[in-house]
Amino acid sequence: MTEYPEIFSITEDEIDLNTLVDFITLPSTGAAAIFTGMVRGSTTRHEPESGSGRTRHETAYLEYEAYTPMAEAKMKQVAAEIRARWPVVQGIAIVQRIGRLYPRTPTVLIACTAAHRDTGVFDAARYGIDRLKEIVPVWKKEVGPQGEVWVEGDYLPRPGE
Amino acid sequence: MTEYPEIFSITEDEIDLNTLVDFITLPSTGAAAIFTGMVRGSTTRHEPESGSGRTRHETAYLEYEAYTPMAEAKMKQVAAEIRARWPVVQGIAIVQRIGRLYPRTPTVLIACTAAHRDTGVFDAARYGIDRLKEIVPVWKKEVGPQGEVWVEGDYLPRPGE
Amino acid sequence: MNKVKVLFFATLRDKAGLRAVELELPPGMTIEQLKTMLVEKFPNLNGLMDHCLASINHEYHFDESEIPADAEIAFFPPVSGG
Amino acid sequence: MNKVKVLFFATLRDKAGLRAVELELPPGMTIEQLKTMLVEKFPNLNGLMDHCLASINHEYHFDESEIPADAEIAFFPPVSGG
Repeated sequence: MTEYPEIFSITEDEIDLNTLVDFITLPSTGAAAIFTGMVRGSTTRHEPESGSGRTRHETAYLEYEAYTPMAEAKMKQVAAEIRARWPVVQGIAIVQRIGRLYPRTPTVLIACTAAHRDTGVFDAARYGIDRLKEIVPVWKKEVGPQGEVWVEGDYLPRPGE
Repeated sequence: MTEYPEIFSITEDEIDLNTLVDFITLPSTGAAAIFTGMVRGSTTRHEPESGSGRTRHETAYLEYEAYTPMAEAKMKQVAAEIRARWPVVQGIAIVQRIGRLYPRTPTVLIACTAAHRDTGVFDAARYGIDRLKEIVPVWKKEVGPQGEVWVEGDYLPRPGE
Repeated sequence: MNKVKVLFFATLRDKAGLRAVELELPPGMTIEQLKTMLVEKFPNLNGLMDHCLASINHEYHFDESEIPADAEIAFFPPVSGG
Repeated sequence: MNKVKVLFFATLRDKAGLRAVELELPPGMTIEQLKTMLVEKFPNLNGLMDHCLASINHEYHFDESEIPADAEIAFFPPVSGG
């Protein structure tokens, strides 16, 4: 049984997609599905009560913080859940950038590799980002023209998660 | 209507994920789904007639060639098909690297951006790589211990494709 | 008595002005009892502890969990990373 | 007569030893007629033209398509990129 490459990281540094994908590429890898999330500087919200039906929401930057040792432990758990569901996944990278992050900046990456693209590798990456946003202890405060406000999560982990 | 960023490229240069994803990131972008394909150096094939049920197939390198102007035109068509199916997609990057490419090297990239990850952006990237492998005129010759052999495609485009 | 470390994150830390405290707890104390004790000791936490999440040694835990010796406990709102 | 350029890729170019030819074709000639003409002119193409794909000016075309003046035509096997 080969040990598959994994990287879990909470970092203040730029997320380097080239290096991360290379790290999880084996000689038998043929496909990588990668998700990155960015800071949105402007968000159009549908608000039926407003005249135009849309309002524009501006973000100057986000301030991310993490409970680092627990976040890394929960990233490992997300990877274990991915492997349980998609055993063909080879490498897994999960990275959350923290600190002050401006619009257009990648804040998070999930990447999964496999021999072929038709193995569920896309679903694996999608599952990874969904779970990260549920159980990995990271929080963000939004700073914009309207002041500072913590972004509220809504997922409540159950025992064993 | 904003003009959304698009990049279509047949190139002999390394595929730079950081630069490509940055190029298709708008101030309103919150998510990027990215697929990359790599040269597989070793492939395990299930062959029921062999004793072990598996044989190992080794590739020294792949030699890619493209009909470049038509390939770029067909990449544009793939992007138009993506936009017709997932109108929320913002930026699209489609890159095929050609020339002599060794195992572990990324050969192809499809990336799509959107405001949010639950917009079909993963499906859009998946669709993009599937279509590229059907209609974009690129071919590869595999070189390994057993000699040289052109990899056979099997998709036959219909009129209008 | 069990020595433990308690950490606060995000809104909890901001509003309570409390980043971390080291405490000595009677053996067998539960998360629920610790919350009550914290609100008594640090009145700024009043109202914040009811709906927060808790962890013991980097795993999610709930009101009935007992706190072991040398535990690292954290209280925080639902996560909002990504 | 229509001046056209014909390109060959992948197996077709390798096996026929032919990368590109410039030809003068009678107006109204179809892809099917061009294939026949090419096999007559370049016997090495014999057996290769039956199952290949064809394009005119970077769009896929089929046996019945007529070839316009100044066309760029290409013949190649099903694609295998990615």
